[in-house]
Amino acid sequence: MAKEMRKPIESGCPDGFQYMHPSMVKNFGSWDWHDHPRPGVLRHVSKSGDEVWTVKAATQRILDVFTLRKLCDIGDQFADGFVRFTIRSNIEYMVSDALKVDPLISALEDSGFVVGGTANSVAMIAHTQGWLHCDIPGTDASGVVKAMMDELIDEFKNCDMPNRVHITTSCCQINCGGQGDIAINVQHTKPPKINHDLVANVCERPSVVARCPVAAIRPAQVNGKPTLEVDEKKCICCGACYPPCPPMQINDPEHTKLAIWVGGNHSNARSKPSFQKLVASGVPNNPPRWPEATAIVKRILQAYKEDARDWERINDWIDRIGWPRFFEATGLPFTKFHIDNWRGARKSLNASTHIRF
Amino acid sequence: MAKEMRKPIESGCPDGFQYMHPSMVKNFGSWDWHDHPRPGVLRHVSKSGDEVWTVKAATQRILDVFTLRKLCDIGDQFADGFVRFTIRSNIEYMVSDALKVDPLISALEDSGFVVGGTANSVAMIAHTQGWLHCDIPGTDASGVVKAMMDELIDEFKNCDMPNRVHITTSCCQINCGGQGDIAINVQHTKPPKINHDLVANVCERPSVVARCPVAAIRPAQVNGKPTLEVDEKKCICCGACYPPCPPMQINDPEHTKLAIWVGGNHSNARSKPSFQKLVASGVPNNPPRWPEATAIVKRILQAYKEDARDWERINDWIDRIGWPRFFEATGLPFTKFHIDNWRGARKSLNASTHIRF
Amino acid sequence: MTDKKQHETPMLDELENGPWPSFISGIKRLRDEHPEERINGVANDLLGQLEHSYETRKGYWKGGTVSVYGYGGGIIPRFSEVGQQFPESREFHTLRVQPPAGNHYSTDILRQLADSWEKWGSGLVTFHGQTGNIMFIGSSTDNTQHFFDEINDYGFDLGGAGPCVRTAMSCVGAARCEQSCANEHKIHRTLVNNFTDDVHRPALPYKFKFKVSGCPNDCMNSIERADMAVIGTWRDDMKVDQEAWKAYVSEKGRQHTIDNIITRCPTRCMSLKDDDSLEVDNRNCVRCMHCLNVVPKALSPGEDKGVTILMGGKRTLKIGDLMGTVIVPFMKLESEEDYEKITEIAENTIDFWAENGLEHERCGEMIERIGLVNFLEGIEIEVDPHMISDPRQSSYVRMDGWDEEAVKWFERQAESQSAAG
Amino acid sequence: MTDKKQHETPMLDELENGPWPSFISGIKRLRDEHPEERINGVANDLLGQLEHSYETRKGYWKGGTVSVYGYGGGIIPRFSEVGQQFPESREFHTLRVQPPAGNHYSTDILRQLADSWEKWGSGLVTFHGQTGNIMFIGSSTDNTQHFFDEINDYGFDLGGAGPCVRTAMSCVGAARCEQSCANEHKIHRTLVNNFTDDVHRPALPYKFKFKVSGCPNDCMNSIERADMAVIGTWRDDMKVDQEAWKAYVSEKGRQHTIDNIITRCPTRCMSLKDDDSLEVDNRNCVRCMHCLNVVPKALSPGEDKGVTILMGGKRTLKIGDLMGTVIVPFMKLESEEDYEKITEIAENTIDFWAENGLEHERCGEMIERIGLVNFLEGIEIEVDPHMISDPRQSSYVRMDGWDEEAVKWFERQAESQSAAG
Ligand code: SRM
Ligand code: SRM
Ligand code: SRM
Ligand code: SRM
Ligand code: SF4
Ligand code: SF4
Ligand code: SF4
Ligand code: SF4
Ligand code: SF4
Ligand code: SF4
Ligand code: SF4
Ligand code: SF4
Repeated sequence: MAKEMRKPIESGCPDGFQYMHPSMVKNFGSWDWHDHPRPGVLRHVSKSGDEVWTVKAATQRILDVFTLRKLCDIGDQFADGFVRFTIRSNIEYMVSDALKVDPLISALEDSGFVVGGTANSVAMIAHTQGWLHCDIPGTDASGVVKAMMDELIDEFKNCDMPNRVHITTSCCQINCGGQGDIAINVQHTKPPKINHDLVANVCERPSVVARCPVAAIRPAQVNGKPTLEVDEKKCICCGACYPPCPPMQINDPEHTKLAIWVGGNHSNARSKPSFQKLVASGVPNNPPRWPEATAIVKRILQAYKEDARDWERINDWIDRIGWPRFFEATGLPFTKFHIDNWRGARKSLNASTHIRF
Repeated sequence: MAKEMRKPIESGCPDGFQYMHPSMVKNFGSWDWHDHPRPGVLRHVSKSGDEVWTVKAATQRILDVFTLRKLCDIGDQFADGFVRFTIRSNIEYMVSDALKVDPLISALEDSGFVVGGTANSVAMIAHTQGWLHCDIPGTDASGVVKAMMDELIDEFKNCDMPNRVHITTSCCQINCGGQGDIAINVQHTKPPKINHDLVANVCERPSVVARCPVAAIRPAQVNGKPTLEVDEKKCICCGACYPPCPPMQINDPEHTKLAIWVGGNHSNARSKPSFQKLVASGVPNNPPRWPEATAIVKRILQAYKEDARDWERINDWIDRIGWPRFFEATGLPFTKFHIDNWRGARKSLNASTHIRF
Repeated sequence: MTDKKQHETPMLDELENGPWPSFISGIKRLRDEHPEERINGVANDLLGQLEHSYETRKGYWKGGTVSVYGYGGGIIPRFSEVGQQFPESREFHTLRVQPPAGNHYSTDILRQLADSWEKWGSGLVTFHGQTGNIMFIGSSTDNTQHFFDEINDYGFDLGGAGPCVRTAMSCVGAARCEQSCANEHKIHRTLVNNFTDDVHRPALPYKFKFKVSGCPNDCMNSIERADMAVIGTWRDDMKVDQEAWKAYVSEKGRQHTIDNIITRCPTRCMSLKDDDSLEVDNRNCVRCMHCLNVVPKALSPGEDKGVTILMGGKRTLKIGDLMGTVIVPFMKLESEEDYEKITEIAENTIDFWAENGLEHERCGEMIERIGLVNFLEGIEIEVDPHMISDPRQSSYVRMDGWDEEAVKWFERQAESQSAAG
Repeated sequence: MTDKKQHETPMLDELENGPWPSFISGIKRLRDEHPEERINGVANDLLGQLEHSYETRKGYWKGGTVSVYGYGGGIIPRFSEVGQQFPESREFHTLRVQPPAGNHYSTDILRQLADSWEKWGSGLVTFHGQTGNIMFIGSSTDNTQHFFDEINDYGFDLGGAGPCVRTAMSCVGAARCEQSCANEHKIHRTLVNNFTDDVHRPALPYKFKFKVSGCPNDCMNSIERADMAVIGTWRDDMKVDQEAWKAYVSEKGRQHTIDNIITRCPTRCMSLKDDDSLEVDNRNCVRCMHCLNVVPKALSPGEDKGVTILMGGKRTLKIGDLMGTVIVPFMKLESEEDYEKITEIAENTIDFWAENGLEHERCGEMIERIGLVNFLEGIEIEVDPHMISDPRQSSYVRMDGWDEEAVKWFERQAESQSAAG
C-alpha cells in the first residue's frame, strides 16, 4: 500500500492485574476457603480474613453495547467498578461487603439478567457462532441455547442438581463448543451434495481429499472439468470436507439433525476426565425453538436429578447405575448406532459379566 | 488302505457323573458354603448337611504311569477311589470324613507330592509343552516351572498372599499358557533368519505373508528360487511366521529372551477382567534353572505381599498404588518399551492429572 | 532297564534337585524302571533330545500329518529333526483325548487308561493340557490308531487340533461349588457334543473353543480363552442370611468389613447398617462375586439363575489379546428348549463365522474386523445396552436410519412388556 | 432509527419470548435505538439474513482474506452470500482480541472498548469465545484496521486464527480460589506472549492452544481442549485441619461423610477414624480434588506446589476426540529459571511439531501417529511411568535395546537420588 501503515504493537495478552478487583490483587494466592451462601453467590475467605462475595449473572453472550454498558453501570454502582467474565461467558461481580449482595442481585435481575449458575446448578450452556457468523454451521447455537435456557432457567437459578451440569452446544460436527455433561451437537445424516461447477475454482483438491477421515473423497472429472466425488458408502457425513471446499454442501434443511451426548467431564474430580457418549440422534433441527432437543435434555436432567447421589456428575451417576438403566430411566431408545465402530471401539464393549439386571 | 479299518465311535466328551465322587453326585447343585480349614484343604458343606473335604496336591503335570498309579493308590486308600484334576493340573481328593484328611495329606507328602495351592496361595504355574514336544518353542516351559516352583513351594503350601496368585508360562509368543497375575513368556528380539533353500518346498508363501501382523513379509527370489523376505524395520519379532514356515527360524539361543508380565486377571471379581502388562523384558532364557526369571518373580511377589491389602489381586493392588510405585517397589527399570504402541495404545496413556507423588 | 547306552543329561539332572516334583525324574523312571524295553528306549532318547535342546536352547521337533481312521484331527504329530541321534523317540505324537466333563475320574478308569497307554505309548500323560485335553504324549505313527481304538471302545474320543471345534472345558461347579448358577456339566456336553463332526474333521476358518464357568469367578478363564464363553449368573436379588452376616461382622469387626467388602464393591451398592445388618442395592449389583466370595456363608446367588454368553476371547496371535464380549446378557437354561436355544446360538455363530471368517481368523478377530453390529445381525441377535460398557464416543457415523432403529427398540420393549405382563 | 425498511423477523421474534436474556432483542436495540445510522443498518440486515437462515435452515456466510497491516491472522472474515438482499451487513468480520489473563476488567476499560467498537464496528461483542478471545463481531473490511489501531494503542492485541498459536486461557485461580496451586496469570502470559510472532503470522501445521488451570478441577477444560495444558498440583501431603474436619463430620454426620467422601475417593485412601478424625494415605492420593472440593474449609493442597503438563488434547476433527496426556508429571514454577524451562518445553514442542506435523495435523494427532515415545525423544523428555495408565499390553514389539534402556533408567534414578541427597 502507498500510504504508510501503522506498525502493530505486539503486546499479546494484557496483564490482568491492572483490571483486577483490589481485594483479589491484595489476596492473590492467599485464599483459604469458599462457600455458597445462596445460588449465584460465592463467598471466598482469605487467610488475611478478607472476604470477597461474588455474584454471577448470565447474559445473552452476544452483547450489544447497550447491554455491555448496563452491566458496567451495575458494576460501578455496586462492585467498585470491576468485573470478570467466566469461561461460560457469565459476568461476575466481586464485592467485599456482604450487605451489597442483595441490592446487586436485585439490580441485575431488574435489568433482565439472571443470577445463578454456581455450584450444583445447571450452568450456562457453552455455545458457538451458528448462522449468525460462521461459514459452515448446520444450526444456530445461540438460538438453541436461548430457547433451552428459557426452559432451564430454574435449574440455573437454583442449586438442586446432584452436582454441576455443564451443557454445551455446537453448530457443526467440528464442535467448537467442546463436550459436556450434556452436549447438543449437529449430526449430518447425508453425504455432501457437490456443486461440480465450482470445485475447480474454489477448492484445492488434494487438501480436501486429505481432510476426509475415511478416505471417501477422490478426484474426478465431470463434464470435462476436474472435480471431486464421494464414495457414499464410506462417507460418515462428518462435514470435514465442507470448510476447505464449500461446493461440497453438507448442510441440508432436512437431513442435518441434532444429536445428544452425555457424560463428558473434563475435571479430574474422582475419575479421570471422560468423553461424552451418544444417547440420542435424529433430533429435528427445528428453529426457532428446537422443542424436541429441549425435551430430551429435560428428560435426562430429570432422571439424573431423581436418581443420582450428591456429587455424582452425570458420568459418575451412569457409571454407578449402568447404561441399560440410563436408557430405561430416560425412555430413550437404544439402537445399533449406539455401538461404537470407530477406532478403539472394542474397548467400549462389555468384556465381563458385570451386568445389572 | 486295504485292511478294513475300525470306524470311530464319535462319543465326544464323556459323561462325568459316572466317575464322580458319590457325595458330589448326591449333592450336585446343592452346596451351601465352603471354608478353608487349612492350606491345601477345602471344606464344602451341602444344604443337606453333607460335607466334602477336598485335599489338593501338585504334581509334575507331565506324569509317568508310575506316578499316575501312585496317585491312584492314594485315592483308593483314602478317597473312595475318586479324584479330579483342576484346570491347573492339580489333583484333588474328596473325602467325606474329616478324620481322613491328615493321613491323606501325609500319604501325599510322603510320596513327594505337594499339598497346597488353595485360597490365597501362589497356585501351581500353568504351563505348556516347550522343548519336550512343541515344534516352535523358544524355551522349555516345564523346566522353567519346575525351577520356579522349587523356590515358590512355601508360597504354594501356605496361604500368605493377599489373594490368590495365578502364574502362567508359555514357551513361545503364541502364549498357549494364557495370561495371569504374573506371566513368564518368551519374547523374541530379532527377526527370523530365513533358510531360503527350504522355503519353496516347505511353505505356502501367500499364507505365511498373510500371517504376519505387521505385513513385514513379502515374496522374493533368492538364487532364482522363490522365497520370502522380511522387512526388518517393520518386524516385531513375534514369531507368527515360524509355525507355518519353519525355515523362518525365529528361535535363537541368545536373542530369544523371557519377558515378565503382571496384572492379568480373568475373574470378574471386583473389576472387569483385565489384561496383563509388561514389566520386565530382556530376561535371559537360561536353562536349566532360569534363575534370573525366578528372581524377578520373587521380587514382585514380595512387594505384593508386603503392600497389598487382603483380597487385592495383583491388578487391584497396582490399580490402587499406581505403576510408578510398582516399579519403585520392585526395583524394576521403566523404559520406553513399557509405553504401548500397538492398536489402541492411546488408552494406556495417562489422560488426567491423577498422579501419586 | 535295557543295557542300551544312556544319554548323559547333566543339565536335566539339575531339574531333579529341589523339593518340587520333577518331570525329569518321572521320565527317568520310565527309562530305568519300566519293564517294557520300548518304553525305556523312548524315554532315553527323549531325554537325550531334551538335553540337546537345553544345551543349544533350541527345539527339535517338526510337525507332519498323522491321524486315525475316519478323523482329520485330534493328534499333534511330532517327528524329530535329530532322529538319527535319538531314533527311538523320533516319532512322538500326542493324542488329545477329551476328558469327562468336570475332569472327574475314578481311579479305575485312570488305571485303565494307564494300561492302554503303556501298551501303545511312551507312558507319559498330562491331566490336562491348557485347552483341557488329556494329552497322551509320545506315540509312534502306527500305535496311535491302536491306542485310539482301544480307549474309544471304552468311551473316550479324540478332541480337536487344527481349524475345528476344540475340546471344551467346564468348572467343577455344581458338583462341589456353592457359587454355581448353572449345570456346567450339561452345558459343556450339550455344546461340544453337538459338534463332534466339527471336532473331528477340521474345516473351519480356524479353531473354536467353548468354555463353561458356573459363575462370574470364571475359574475356566473363559472370557479370555474361549470363542464362546458360557457363564452362570442370576437375575434376582442375591440371598442374604442376615444372621450369618452379622456373625461375620461381629467376628471380624466393622472396620474390617467396611475395608474388605463394603468399599470393594465396584458399584458401591452395599451399606452396612448401624445394627450390623447388610443392605444391598440389588439393581446396581453387577454380580462381581466379591462379597459372595468373602462371606459365602451369608451371601449367595439368587434363585432366578441362568447364563451370560460372551464371544470372541483369545490370546495374542495376529491382532493382540481379545476378551470375549457380551452377546447374550442373560438366558435361562432349564428346559430342553433352553438347551436347544443355546445350541442354536452356537450353531448360528459357527455357521456365520465359517462363511465369513478369513483363513486363520478367530471368531473374535472377525467381530473386530466386521464390527459387533454386523456380527449380531449375522447371528440374528438384537442389540442390547448390556453388550456395551459405553455407547458410541465418536460422531463419525452415518445415522440416517435412526428412526427405523428407534422403532425396533420400542417394539421390542413393548413385546417384552406384554410377554411379562 | 432510520426510516429504511425493517426486515420482517417472525421466527427470530419467537426468540424474544421467555425469561432468558435474548440476543435478538439486543440486536434489535442496535437496529432501533442506536444513534448511529450505520449501526442501525448493519443490525437490520444482519437480522434479515439471520431470519433467512432460520427459514431455510442454512448459513449464508463465506470466508475470505482480511487482515491488519503486519499480521496474517486474528480476524475471521465473513462475506455474505446473500449480500444483495442484505447489503449493509455484507462484510461482517470478527476480530479476535486477546483478553487480559484471567478475564479481569475494569468497567472503564470495558467502556473504552465499547466506545471504540461503536465507532468502527457493529456494536456486537462477546466475552468471550470458546477459545477465550473477546470477539468483536461485525466489522467491514476497511474498519478492521481502524478499530485494531485504536485498541492496540491502549494495550489490546489480536489473538490467533488459522494455523498458528492461539489465544490462551487461564482460570481465575490464585486471584480468588483457594485451590490454586500456581500463578495461572504468569504462566498464561509467559507462554503465549513468548509466541506473539506465531500468534500473528500463521505458519504452523495447524492451530496450537495453551490453557492453564490452577488445579486438577481444570476449570479451563485444558486436558480436552488444549494442545498444551498446564495444571497446578502439589507433591507433598494435603493439609488437613482436623478441627474443621471434625466440625464438618459432626454437622453432616458420619454416614453422610462416608457416603459422600470416603467411598468416593478413587484410590480409597481416606479413613474416617473412630474419633471422627481423618487419616489420608497421601502416597496414594491422586490429587483428584474431590475431598478438597467437598470440604474446602478443612482440606487444602499441600505446600510443595507446581504443575503437571499434558499435551495433545483437541476435539473431534479427523481422528476423533483426544484428551491430552501427561508429558511432565511435575515441575516447580517458582524461579525465573523454572519459567524459562516451561517456555523451553513449549518451544521444543512447537518446533518439533512444526517440523514433523503434517498439514492440518494437531500436535495430539501427530503424537498418535508417531507414538508417544518418538514424540518424547523429539522434545527431549525422558519416559516416566507417570505418563501412562498402564504399561504395554501387547507383546508385539521389538525390544532388542532393552538393556541399554534399562541402564538409562538406573542412571537417571541414581542422578535424581544424588541430587536429592
Ligand atoms: C469461574 C470459573 C473459572 C473461570 O475462571 O472462569 C470456575 C470457578 C470455580 N470452579 Fe470450576 N469454574 C468454572 C468453570 C469450570 C469448568 C469448565 C466449564 O464450565 O466449561 C469445569 C470443568 C468442566 C467439566 O468438568 O467438564 C469446572 C470444574 C470444577 C469442579 C469439578 C466439578 C466436578 O465435581 O466434576 C469444581 C469443584 C467443585 O465443584 O467444588 C469446580 C469449582 C470451582 C470453584 C468452586 C472453585 C473455587 O473454590 O473458587 C469456583 C466457583 C464455581 C462456581 O461458580 O460455583 N470447578 N469449572 C468457571 C465458571 C464457569 C461458569 O460461569 O459456569
Ligand atoms: C468462535 C468460536 C466459537 C464460539 O462462538 O465461541 C469458533 C469458531 C470457529 N471455529 Fe472453532 N471456534 C472456537 C473455539 C473452538 C474450540 C474450543 C477451544 O478453543 O477451547 C475448539 C475445540 C478445541 C480444539 O482446538 O480442538 C474448536 C475447534 C475448531 C476446529 C476443529 C479443530 C480440530 O483440530 O479438531 C475447527 C476446524 C479447523 O480449524 O479446521 C474450527 C474452526 C472454526 C471456524 C474458524 C470455522 C472455519 O473454519 O471457518 C469458526 C469461525 C466462526 C466464526 O465465524 O467466527 N474450530 N474451536 C471459538 C473461538 C472463539 C475465540 O477465539 O475465542
Ligand atoms: C478347582 C478350580 C476349578 C476347576 O474346576 O478346576 C477352582 C475352584 C475354586 N475356585 Fe477358582 N478354581 C480354579 C481356577 C480358577 C481360575 C483359573 C486358573 O487358575 O487359571 C480362576 C480365574 C483366574 C483369574 O482370575 O485370572 C479362578 C478364580 C476364582 C476366584 C476369583 C478370585 C479373585 O478374587 O479374583 C474365586 C473366588 C475366591 O477366591 O473366593 C474362586 C474360588 C474358587 C472356589 C473357592 C469356589 C468354591 O466355592 O468352591 C474353589 C476352590 C478354590 C481353591 O482351591 O481355593 N476362583 N479360579 C480351579 C483350581 C485351579 C488350581 O488348581 O489352582
Ligand atoms: C498343548 C497346549 C499347551 C499345553 O501344553 O497345555 C498347546 C500347544 C500348542 N498350541 Fe496352543 N496349546 C494349548 C492350549 C492353548 C490355549 C489355551 C486354551 O485353550 O485355553 C491357547 C490360548 C487361547 C486361545 O485359543 O487363543 C492356545 C493358543 C494357541 C495358538 C494361538 C491361537 C490364536 O488365535 O491366537 C496357536 C497357533 C495356531 O493355532 O496357529 C496355538 C498352537 C499350538 C500348537 C499346535 C503349535 C503348532 O502350531 O504346532 C502347540 C502344539 C504343542 C504340542 O506339541 O503339543 N495355540 N493354545 C495346549 C493344548 C492342550 C490341550 O489340547 O488341552
Ligand atoms: S461449531 Fe462449526 S459452525 Fe459452529 S462455530 Fe465452530 S466451526 Fe462454526
Ligand atoms: S462428509 Fe466427511 S466422510 Fe463424507 S466425504 Fe466429506 S470428509 Fe469424507
Ligand atoms: S506356547 Fe508356543 S511353543 Fe509353547 S506349546 Fe504353545 S505353541 Fe508350542
Ligand atoms: S516375526 Fe512376526 S513380525 Fe516378524 S516377519 Fe515374522 S510374522 Fe512378521
Ligand atoms: S466358576 Fe464359579 S461355580 Fe465354577 S468352580 Fe469357580 S467359583 Fe465355582
Ligand atoms: S456381588 Fe459385587 S457388585 Fe454385587 S453387591 Fe457384591 S461386591 Fe457389590
Ligand atoms: S481450576 Fe482450580 S484453581 Fe482454577 S478456578 Fe478452578 S478450582 Fe480454582
Ligand atoms: S484428593 Fe481425591 S484421591 Fe486425594 S484423598 Fe481426596 S478424594 Fe482421595
